[in-house]
Amino acid sequence: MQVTPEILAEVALTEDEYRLIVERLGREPNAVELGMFGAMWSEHCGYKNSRPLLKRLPTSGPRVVQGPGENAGAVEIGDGLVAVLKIESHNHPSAVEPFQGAATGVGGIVRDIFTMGARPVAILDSLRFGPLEESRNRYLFHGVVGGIGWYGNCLGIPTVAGDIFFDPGYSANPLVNAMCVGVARRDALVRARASGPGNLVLLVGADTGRDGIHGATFASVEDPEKSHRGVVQVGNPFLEKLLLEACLEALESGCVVAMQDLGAAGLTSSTAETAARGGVGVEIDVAKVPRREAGMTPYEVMLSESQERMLVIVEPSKLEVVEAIFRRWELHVAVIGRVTDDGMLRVLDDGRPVAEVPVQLLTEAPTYVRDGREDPELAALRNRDLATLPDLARSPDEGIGAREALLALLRSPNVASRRPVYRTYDHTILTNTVLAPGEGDAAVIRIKGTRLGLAVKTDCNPRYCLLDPYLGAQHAVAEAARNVSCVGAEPVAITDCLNFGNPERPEVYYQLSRAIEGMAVACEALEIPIVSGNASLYNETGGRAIPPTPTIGIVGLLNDVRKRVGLAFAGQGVVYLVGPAEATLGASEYLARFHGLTAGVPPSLDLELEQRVQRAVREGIARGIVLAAHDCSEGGLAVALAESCIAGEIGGRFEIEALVEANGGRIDRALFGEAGSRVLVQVAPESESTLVALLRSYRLPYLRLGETAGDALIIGDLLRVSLRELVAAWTSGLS
Amino acid sequence: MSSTQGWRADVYVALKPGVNDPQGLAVRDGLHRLGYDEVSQVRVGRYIQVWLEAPDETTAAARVREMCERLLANPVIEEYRFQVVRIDAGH
Amino acid sequence: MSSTQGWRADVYVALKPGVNDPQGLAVRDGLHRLGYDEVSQVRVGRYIQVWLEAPDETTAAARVREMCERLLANPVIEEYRFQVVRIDAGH
Amino acid sequence: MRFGVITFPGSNGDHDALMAVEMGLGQPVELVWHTETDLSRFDCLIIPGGFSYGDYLRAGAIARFAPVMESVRAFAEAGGPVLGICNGFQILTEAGLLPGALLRNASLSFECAWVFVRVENDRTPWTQALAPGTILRLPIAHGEGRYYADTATLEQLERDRRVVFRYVDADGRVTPEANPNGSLNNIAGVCNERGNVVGLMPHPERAYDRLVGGDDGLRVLSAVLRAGVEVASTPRGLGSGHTQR
Ligand SMILES: Nc1ncnc2c1ncn2[C@@H]1O[C@H](COP(=O)(O)OP(=O)(O)O)[C@@H](O)[C@H]1O
Ligand SMILES: [Mg+2]
Repeated sequence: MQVTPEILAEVALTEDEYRLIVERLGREPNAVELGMFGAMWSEHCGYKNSRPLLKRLPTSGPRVVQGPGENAGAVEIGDGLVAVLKIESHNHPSAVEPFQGAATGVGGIVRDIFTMGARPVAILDSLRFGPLEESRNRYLFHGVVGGIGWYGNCLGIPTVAGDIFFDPGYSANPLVNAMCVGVARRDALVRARASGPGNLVLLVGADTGRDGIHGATFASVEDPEKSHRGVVQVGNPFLEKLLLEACLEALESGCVVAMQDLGAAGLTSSTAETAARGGVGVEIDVAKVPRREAGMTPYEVMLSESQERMLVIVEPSKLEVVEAIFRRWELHVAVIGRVTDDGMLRVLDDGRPVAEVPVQLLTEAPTYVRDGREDPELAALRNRDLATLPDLARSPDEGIGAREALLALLRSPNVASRRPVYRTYDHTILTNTVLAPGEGDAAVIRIKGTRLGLAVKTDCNPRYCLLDPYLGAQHAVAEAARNVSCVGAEPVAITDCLNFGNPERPEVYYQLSRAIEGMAVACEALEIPIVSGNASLYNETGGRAIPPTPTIGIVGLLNDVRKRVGLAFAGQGVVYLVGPAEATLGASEYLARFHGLTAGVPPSLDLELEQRVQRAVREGIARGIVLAAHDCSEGGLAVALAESCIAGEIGGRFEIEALVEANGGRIDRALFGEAGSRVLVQVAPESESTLVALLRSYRLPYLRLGETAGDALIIGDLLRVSLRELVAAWTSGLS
Repeated sequence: MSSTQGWRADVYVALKPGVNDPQGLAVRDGLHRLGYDEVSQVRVGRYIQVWLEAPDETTAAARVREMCERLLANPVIEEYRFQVVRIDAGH
Repeated sequence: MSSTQGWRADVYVALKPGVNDPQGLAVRDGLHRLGYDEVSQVRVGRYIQVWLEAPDETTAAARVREMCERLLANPVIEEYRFQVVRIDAGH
Repeated sequence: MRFGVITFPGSNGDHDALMAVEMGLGQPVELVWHTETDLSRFDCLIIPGGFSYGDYLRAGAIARFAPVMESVRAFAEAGGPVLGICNGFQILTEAGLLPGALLRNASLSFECAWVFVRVENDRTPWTQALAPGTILRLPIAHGEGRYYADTATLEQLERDRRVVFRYVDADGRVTPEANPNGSLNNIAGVCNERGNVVGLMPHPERAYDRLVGGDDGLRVLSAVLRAGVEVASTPRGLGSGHTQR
């Protein structure tokens, strides 16, 4: 075969990489082998750029049962159970076909969970789009939300939480990150490790078509629309539901040695990875793979990314039992090969060898450590002086006042009610949802038959990350953890999705490496291990990268799920702000909306203080003192107050003069400035002194803001807005 | 506007060949279950009727083609065809 | 079976005229938003292609009619029509 | 009373129904796979929600031909209580065991929310313990729940008082705003002539525990037992099923 630059471009390998393959293989690869290398050595499968950096992440802890390296991570949660979690991106497919791209993203992440032997109990979605004023972005948004809902609803797994952010930086490259959480008995957890030479390799589920060939490669190059030539994948959640039940039943039967879903790079990666983990070889015959279409070549079969397929390894004597289970669920089973002891991935086509490559060579892609350099333009934006901006007017006749500002912020698509999205997601199925979307800072699901509850949420503020990737990533971790703490849960594990531009550019590599460092530092300080994750690089078009987006998916644990609180003010009570008084306009939603600026230094973050704030809030909730808790994020204090009032259908009268003072006399900073480590808590009047004692014992800054009552939100003499107006503004932003 | 006439476009949208069609598979299996073993394949698409005004058939067809490209079909996974028929005023 | 031939039935299923069709309304509004003001009405239905074997056209049509009555359309809300076309072996 | 929960490929509310009966009512219950045909051991049947056969074509269209459905029909004809929930309701209408049809929601999107329904008819086994006018708070979760029947059928249903549940606001008023999917006459559930077969779009089986939103659903499920059942507000223990759900 004459290897031309075009051929290498097709499989996205560099000439150096090609030479390395020839050298290690001791010969030139044939076309099938080259395609397999292309897929396995793509960033998506091979983590060429991210792997060296990812070593920095803290992945261990007393609860960790499975860290990164398997299909999903797992942590112990008591009662002999583990929570299994993983997040994954489907950005490129969703840019091409939003509905199916997002749907198949859900399908893939759910398979990652049940492959581990865990029953999926919750789905989350973290979404990023360009502004909704552009019709293309609206099309993407509606398509993506539709696809997520369709797939998850059909499967019968509740979609309970997520986050959405709109920013011009995502117009050409929307982000669709889907997360799934499952529960398993600790002793029933399975690994995707092939073992036992002679064992059979089964392919179960959908027939194979020409779907998504080069998908892994395609997820690792820019301009998805141009680079994608394969057939767009269409999901079949009905088939996945059967696969889910059948796989769990098969695993439960004890007759399965290993299981691996077919994701990016299809059969190539699933066989290679299972073999590599088990230190064995695998031989398969592509002629035995059931096809949806006639005339497929071995190359196409090996690289197809047809959905809803699963690789299952069984001992020959157990074949019948396992086959019977899958047949009962009306699924096709094909024996396509066997485990070998020679460490080779051997592919036959009706007995004729078409590829033979050492497994290790495929799974150990070369890695790159590059030099990063901050983009001077971004540094300049960060260093911009915001003190010269005009403040809001004290009274409306002198200019824009606080009241208009608040209503406009509530209408902002980044702040407004997410109900138009989550009402299209089934979030009550499985009858575990204790706190539904919109009810708390994190969703809470119970685990039947125990007192346990899991709190789940995704988070990442891309503006913070754009202006300072190191600090922004710390915030992402801190905010995610704060959100689960605000419902009363202890953060116990994180799964992360690194969405960045092209890492070959120093400016992007800088963002990537700084963000990972920031995540690591924050996770260490808050003592939360990262047990799984995913990298999606090359999210850029025409040399313009997306804002760095290290999405954090988090799981928190409630030992007694009855002791959770929501964010809704519960009737009359007293409201405190726990955390720093000082806030900043830097990188804030207010600055973007009112001054059209993404600039300034993001809020500072004291991780040690953050830890104490979260501990105190959790203790207050566990002791039953706290009636409601809500984290202050985009839009600052005033928006957080408004959100808790809206949810509780009660107004309140609050004083913030002390805050104005702490913020250099600026009303905008006091009301809408953003800061880390801040939580609003509401307590009953008779619990006030207990709360204060608790906050003191944690040496925390706090402020008594006022009391809830009536049907209007009143903040000093700065603003007075009826609940009705608050609701009208807040519910109009996304509908 | 100069004198226009009433038209109805019957638009047929189907998945491109090769694209996975779970709906079609399910319907095929459903038909098999009912005993229609002679059925080898089923594909499920959309049938969209559009009533519109246009001065002549050529214009009507050109407009409908545009609507298909922009809204009625998703060119990434679907293909379409249509025919335009003259209708009496007021259909 | 005696010699059979390949047929494809193109089945069109639409909501009965009296049944409210919000999807049609939504598509019409979408077209208006794109500037196609000449569109007065839109209805959205299903287009089902069924490949089958049958000894002759009459049998093929009779079988397809049955499939429509039993499965492909719901007579409470939908009406259907179809045509059967001869196809070369192996389509 | 022994409950049977009919399960098709693609059903996903089967487990919730199982839990509601087991944990909420404390009654014996079994999942019945769609290929079974002997239902003689059951006193009542639930056809749960989900996406049987993916709901491709029309919700419930393919499921109605499953082998078990002949036995369900016989069970219903013998007067046995049958409750079709959500997809189960769709299947029963497709099968002709209940009148009308369920169309795509007027909003064109899936709707998941808690809604109020008013009990209109207490002559069915599933509502006999509930006075007409009783307001229940139940979750809905469906994309195709817009109840439709032609004018003559609708008039007859109303005349024969076969509308069992109607969407209302918190004060029990039938308003357009309270109608989540555009159903004619705000219809949320209907019954057959004899009254023993009831279908509804809301999910009583998801409302058996206050911890997860409410327990009004138990009032429907327990009505079928002659004796009232005490309402559970906390989980009663590990349900069956091979892994935690
Ligand atoms: N894409 C989504 N899918 C499901 N729920 C979502 C999604 N986005 C946001 N939510 C829910 O809406 C509520 C508000 O979310 P968000 O504004 O991100 O909260 P916070 O600012 O406190 O992090 C939460 O309950 C969240 O889980
Ligand atoms: Mg927010």
